[in-house]
Amino acid sequence: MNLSVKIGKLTMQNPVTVASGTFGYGAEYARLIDLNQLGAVTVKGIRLNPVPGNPTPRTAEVTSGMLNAIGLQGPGVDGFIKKYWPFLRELKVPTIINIWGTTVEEYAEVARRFDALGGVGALELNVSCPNIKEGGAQFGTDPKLLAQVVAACRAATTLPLITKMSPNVPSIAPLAKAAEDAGSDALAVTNSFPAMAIDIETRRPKLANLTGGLTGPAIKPIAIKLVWEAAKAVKIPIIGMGGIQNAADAIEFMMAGATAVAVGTANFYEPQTSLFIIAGIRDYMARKQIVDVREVTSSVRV
Amino acid sequence: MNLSVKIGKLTMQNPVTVASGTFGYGAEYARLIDLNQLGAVTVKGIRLNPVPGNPTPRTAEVTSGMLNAIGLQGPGVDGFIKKYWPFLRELKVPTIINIWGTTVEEYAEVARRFDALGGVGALELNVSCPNIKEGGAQFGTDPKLLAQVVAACRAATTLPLITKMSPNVPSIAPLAKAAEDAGSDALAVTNSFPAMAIDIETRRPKLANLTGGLTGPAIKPIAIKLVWEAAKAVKIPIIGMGGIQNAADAIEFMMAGATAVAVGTANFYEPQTSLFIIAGIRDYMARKQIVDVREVTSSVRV
Amino acid sequence: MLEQTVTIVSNERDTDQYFRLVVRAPQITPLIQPGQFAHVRILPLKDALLRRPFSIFQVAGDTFSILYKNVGKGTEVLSRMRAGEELSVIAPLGHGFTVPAAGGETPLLVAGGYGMAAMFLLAQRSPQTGIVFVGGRRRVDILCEKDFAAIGWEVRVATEDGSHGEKGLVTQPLLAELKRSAVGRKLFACGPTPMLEAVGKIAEDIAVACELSMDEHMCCGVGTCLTCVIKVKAGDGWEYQRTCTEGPVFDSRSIAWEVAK
Amino acid sequence: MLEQTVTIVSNERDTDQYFRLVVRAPQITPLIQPGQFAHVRILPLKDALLRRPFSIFQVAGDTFSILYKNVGKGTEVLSRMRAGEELSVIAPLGHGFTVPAAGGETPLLVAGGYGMAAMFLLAQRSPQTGIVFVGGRRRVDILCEKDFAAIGWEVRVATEDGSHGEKGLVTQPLLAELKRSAVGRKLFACGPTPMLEAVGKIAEDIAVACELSMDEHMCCGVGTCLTCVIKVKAGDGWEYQRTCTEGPVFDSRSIAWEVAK
Ligand SMILES: Cc1cc2nc3c(=O)[nH]c(=O)nc-3n(C[C@H](O)[C@H](O)[C@H](O)COP(=O)(O)OP(=O)(O)OC[C@H]3O[C@@H](n4cnc5c(N)ncnc54)[C@H](O)[C@@H]3O)c2cc1C
Ligand SMILES: Cc1cc2nc3c(=O)[nH]c(=O)nc-3n(C[C@H](O)[C@H](O)[C@H](O)COP(=O)(O)OP(=O)(O)OC[C@H]3O[C@@H](n4cnc5c(N)ncnc54)[C@H](O)[C@@H]3O)c2cc1C
Ligand SMILES: Cc1cc2nc3c(=O)[nH]c(=O)nc-3n(C[C@H](O)[C@H](O)[C@H](O)COP(=O)(O)O)c2cc1C
Ligand SMILES: Cc1cc2nc3c(=O)[nH]c(=O)nc-3n(C[C@H](O)[C@H](O)[C@H](O)COP(=O)(O)O)c2cc1C
Ligand code: FES
Ligand code: FES
Repeated sequence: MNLSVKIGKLTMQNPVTVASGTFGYGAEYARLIDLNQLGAVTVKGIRLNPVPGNPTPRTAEVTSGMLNAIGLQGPGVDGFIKKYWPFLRELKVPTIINIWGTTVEEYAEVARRFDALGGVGALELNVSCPNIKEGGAQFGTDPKLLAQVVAACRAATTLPLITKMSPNVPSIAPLAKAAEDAGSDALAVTNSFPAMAIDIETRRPKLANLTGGLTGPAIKPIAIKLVWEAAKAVKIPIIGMGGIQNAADAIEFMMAGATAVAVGTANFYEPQTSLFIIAGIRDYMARKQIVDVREVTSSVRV
Repeated sequence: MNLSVKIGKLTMQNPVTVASGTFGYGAEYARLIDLNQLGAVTVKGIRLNPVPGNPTPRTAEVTSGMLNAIGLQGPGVDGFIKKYWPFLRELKVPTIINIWGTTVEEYAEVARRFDALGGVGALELNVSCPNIKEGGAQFGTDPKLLAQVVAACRAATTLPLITKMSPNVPSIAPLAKAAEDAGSDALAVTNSFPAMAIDIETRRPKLANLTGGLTGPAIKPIAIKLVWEAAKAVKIPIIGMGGIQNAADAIEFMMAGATAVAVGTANFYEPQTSLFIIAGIRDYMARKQIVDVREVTSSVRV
Repeated sequence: MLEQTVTIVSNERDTDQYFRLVVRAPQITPLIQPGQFAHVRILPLKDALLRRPFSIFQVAGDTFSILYKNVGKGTEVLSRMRAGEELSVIAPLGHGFTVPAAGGETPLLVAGGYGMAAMFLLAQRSPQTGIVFVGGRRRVDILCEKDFAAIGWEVRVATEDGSHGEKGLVTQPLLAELKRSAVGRKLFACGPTPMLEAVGKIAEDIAVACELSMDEHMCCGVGTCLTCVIKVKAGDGWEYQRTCTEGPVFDSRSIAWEVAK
Repeated sequence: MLEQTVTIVSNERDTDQYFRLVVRAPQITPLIQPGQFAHVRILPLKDALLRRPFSIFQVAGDTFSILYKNVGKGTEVLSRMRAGEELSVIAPLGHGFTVPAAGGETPLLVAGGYGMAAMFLLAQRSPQTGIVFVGGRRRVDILCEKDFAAIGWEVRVATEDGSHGEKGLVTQPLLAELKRSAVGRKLFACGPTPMLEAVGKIAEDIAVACELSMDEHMCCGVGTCLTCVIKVKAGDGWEYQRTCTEGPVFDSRSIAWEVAK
């Protein structure tokens, strides 16, 4: 039975990774699960310099999901390399580094730094964080800006580039195409949805940032549709995500067009989710007599 | 205690109506609840001629929500007037008629017909149905087209016009503004979200139409954010909807900027939801010593 | 049609994955007609909002029961509920079977799997007894034989694996019986759609009256959402009608099987 | 830190809206340090996904307990769970209190409401007994007096409505005691943030060592999500640190109260 998939030139031993920002820098969950069983570890978004992030409260629970406005708190490239890279470098599975910037140049510079580091599995370009004004969200909704960011990173590195798409567009196809044409090796679909919750007792928004990103099972049907549309628009592989809780969800994303999947919010309430999913995909393949997991991708019958 | 609100020149005895397409033509629920206690009854979308709708399966249950692709099945203007209007006309509460067309002219013609009918409370322009190709969705995402539809209807009727916004845009503000400027008396925010679900056993999409609209509690935080943004962009009142299940949800929408609210998917599983909400709003106002429900609108403290 | 919170009196396994659930609902029971259904909100169900439709199986005093198969999320949770716990029901719903008039046609009932549940009240309220043909994949899918026998009905069984009764589809013994005599007889059927179509075809071929109870996915159950439509002949063509309101029982001749494909 | 499915041994009302829940968790109990917490997934909770953090209250053999207040969705469902039902816990988590060394400082504990829960293990494992100052709004908010008395600790109570002990805030008797003698004493506090700030201020004014257990909303509980951060002094400024990982217990002098506002 083959579970391995390729994202550009990156080989994953199975199609399951974790979603950026929901798995810290890997080490935090190492005491609860065996990271070496994952397809890849994807780390929290990093820009050039350290970022303090937003004031608290930063998350709020909502029906079948959560809102977050962490504000991309992070150690910057140097801090990451010093504090977290020594651990990640030793893993048997590749690390996908999620990067962002406020300008095209910054994206490219961060890409260049990680290219120089050596040993990185792939770079994921977050052009769709809804939680900070300069957080790249505008890059994710305008095909021209998106193409600029991707092209600049493409010029800066030979690492596989994964462009993380914004869900917040009338049609994802032109953006998906723009990323592909500008040299992206894969797409990640999708980021969180701009959302809001208000405490009616205090009349205050539940997040200090006022608004935040909705994630979790609530968004799954919208994310499935976005993956399906993106897959029709491009030839490059897609990493599907948004509310994945179990193997059935992961397989649904793959049928819609994803080559691999990422587990996000579910890590917070069930850190073993990704391992359960890998086991569940095996069971499904055995039951359906599927010998290669790549047959599942885009196998929806329409 | 005042619960009444105004939507243009339409007075509602309380801020709670039902969402188009989730309440049939009123009569169906009359045996389960007293319709005369609602703020208004909003009926399923109607275009000029009868519409057969989509093949089945037309709905599917998803986590904390549902997908639908009914395809705007309806009797057309004449059928509606003949079969359903005699009942609705006798209600003590106003009827809001949800209308659509495939061209600007058709919208205007339908508006003209209902203007001539007499006794209609308001017209809600559905420019955002995701489930049929010509279903007006393109009118809902392009400010210029939206302005044309609204202006044509404005010229065709003196009835209050409510423009029902699409959620599927990077920013709702320019569309809200376009509707206001073209003469809309109010906005309805929001329609369902384009989404998809796949049965992994059969590999078939769960809807015959392949994709459909996601509604129910899952979408509430996104809808709250859209109401909040629309309310900042316009001066006209907003009818908020999307996942409202109880009075707390309704009050949250009002705090975000809604003058009135509509109960949709919840009718299907709990037909009394709207009446419970009216009672719950009263309780909240009593507890918080609020004498006029209009004080709740936009009262979020940011 | 009433919406009520009702208390479970009992909820016990019948055979295999089939369960009988009895609820107390004094205001609802007097209203129930054969072939109608209850729309049930399984309150402890997580994340899943919609009600589930079940045929009303038996009525006894101020209680009614359903006979359900554990097939998914909702019925799984339902099967673990206990006496004393509560459900919300909207019932009775839908347009049921035409109860045969005294001295009128002899009813031949045809059921597959939990389709038997929809037939019992009809048998019980029919002035003349008849035959119930019941089919299923295996022995455990044959329900309620004793219940029908207790009210004096003959039960003829067919199973696909031959583990009980005749081996094959239920339409075989039905066809044999109709070939013997079709006059003065009327068919009533409930079960999987392919079975209903086969029964409808037989009725048409043999020119015998036939009512079918259709099983379509439902959402509201009361006619507002337009989820549950099937294609019904109208004029030269067809129109969508609602299984929950115009149905679940339809005259078999009215169904537009051809365009339904 | 382990993730385990544990069985409820008992779950009983303490006073008013406070409950004591005991679970069997043989692999976890040996690891627990005073001031650590358990991150609990309340499995029957509908629609609400996240775990809830609770201080570990007592450890006895292969069981540990939490003392929780019914304040919302999760704790409401938790309060209706019964012996034999299961929970998922990740525990023990966080950086706890420094247990006083034998012959070292005398611990003065300060608690508000369910803050008492975080203090018991510290008292029990402290080589020397001390005084626990406990405050609350009403008599029912004063928890665990007997538990502390049973291990030889003195308990001083203050309630805002004067229904039990001194009338007023818990900082009053604390301040009085410290004015009597601050030397060789160390403060440990857990409770609402305003109380913690007041205690921290007293510690600074009187120059006595002080550890505070901070209560911030949490999501992952293990350091990955960056939900639970508070502002902690760093160099000339401050940095965010995680209550679930660097905390919940912080040295009071390290907290950047000024910029936290
Ligand atoms: C008029 C009518 C009468 C029925 N009578 C009975 C009966 O007496 N006994 C019995 O066991 N079953 C009966 N059914 C089928 C029963 O409604 C489904 O088995 C049940 O809804 C499955 O729910 P679930 O949550 O376990 O399955 P899931 O597959 O988890 O349900 C997911 C969704 O699909 C819907 N769904 C799934 N299967 C069906 C189905 N066959 N028909 C309609 N909706 C479905 C559910 O309602 C739910 O919305 C009847 C259906 C109809 C329409
Ligand atoms: C380190 C730590 C130790 C704690 N120890 C105890 C204890 O021993 N006993 C006790 O009764 N409570 C304790 N709490 C508070 C407890 O976590 C909350 O009361 C509980 O999460 C409320 O959940 P709910 O679903 O009932 O409330 P809801 O208001 O419905 O919860 C909604 C969301 O807000 C979060 N939340 C609400 N209140 C708090 C709070 N005060 N702190 C953190 N998150 C909150 C919930 O976890 C959930 O995600 C502790 C909190 C922390 C951070
Ligand atoms: C707390 C939190 C932090 C996140 N941080 C990042 C981030 O730094 N970069 C990024 O691209 N996406 C980030 N995301 C988005 C996730 O990677 C993922 O796209 C999203 O959560 C959808 O998946 P899910 O529904 O499974 O959580 C974050 C999500 C959450 C919940
Ligand atoms: C089955 C169904 C049919 C609908 N039909 C219409 C319609 O005809 N016209 C329209 O404007 N909106 C229609 N809607 C959208 C609702 O009016 C409402 O905007 C949406 O359901 C969000 O609210 P909710 O989450 O409370 O359901 C329909 C929704 C559902 C679920
Ligand atoms: S189920 Fe809603 S119309 Fe039949
Ligand atoms: S709760 Fe996630 S980092 Fe502390």
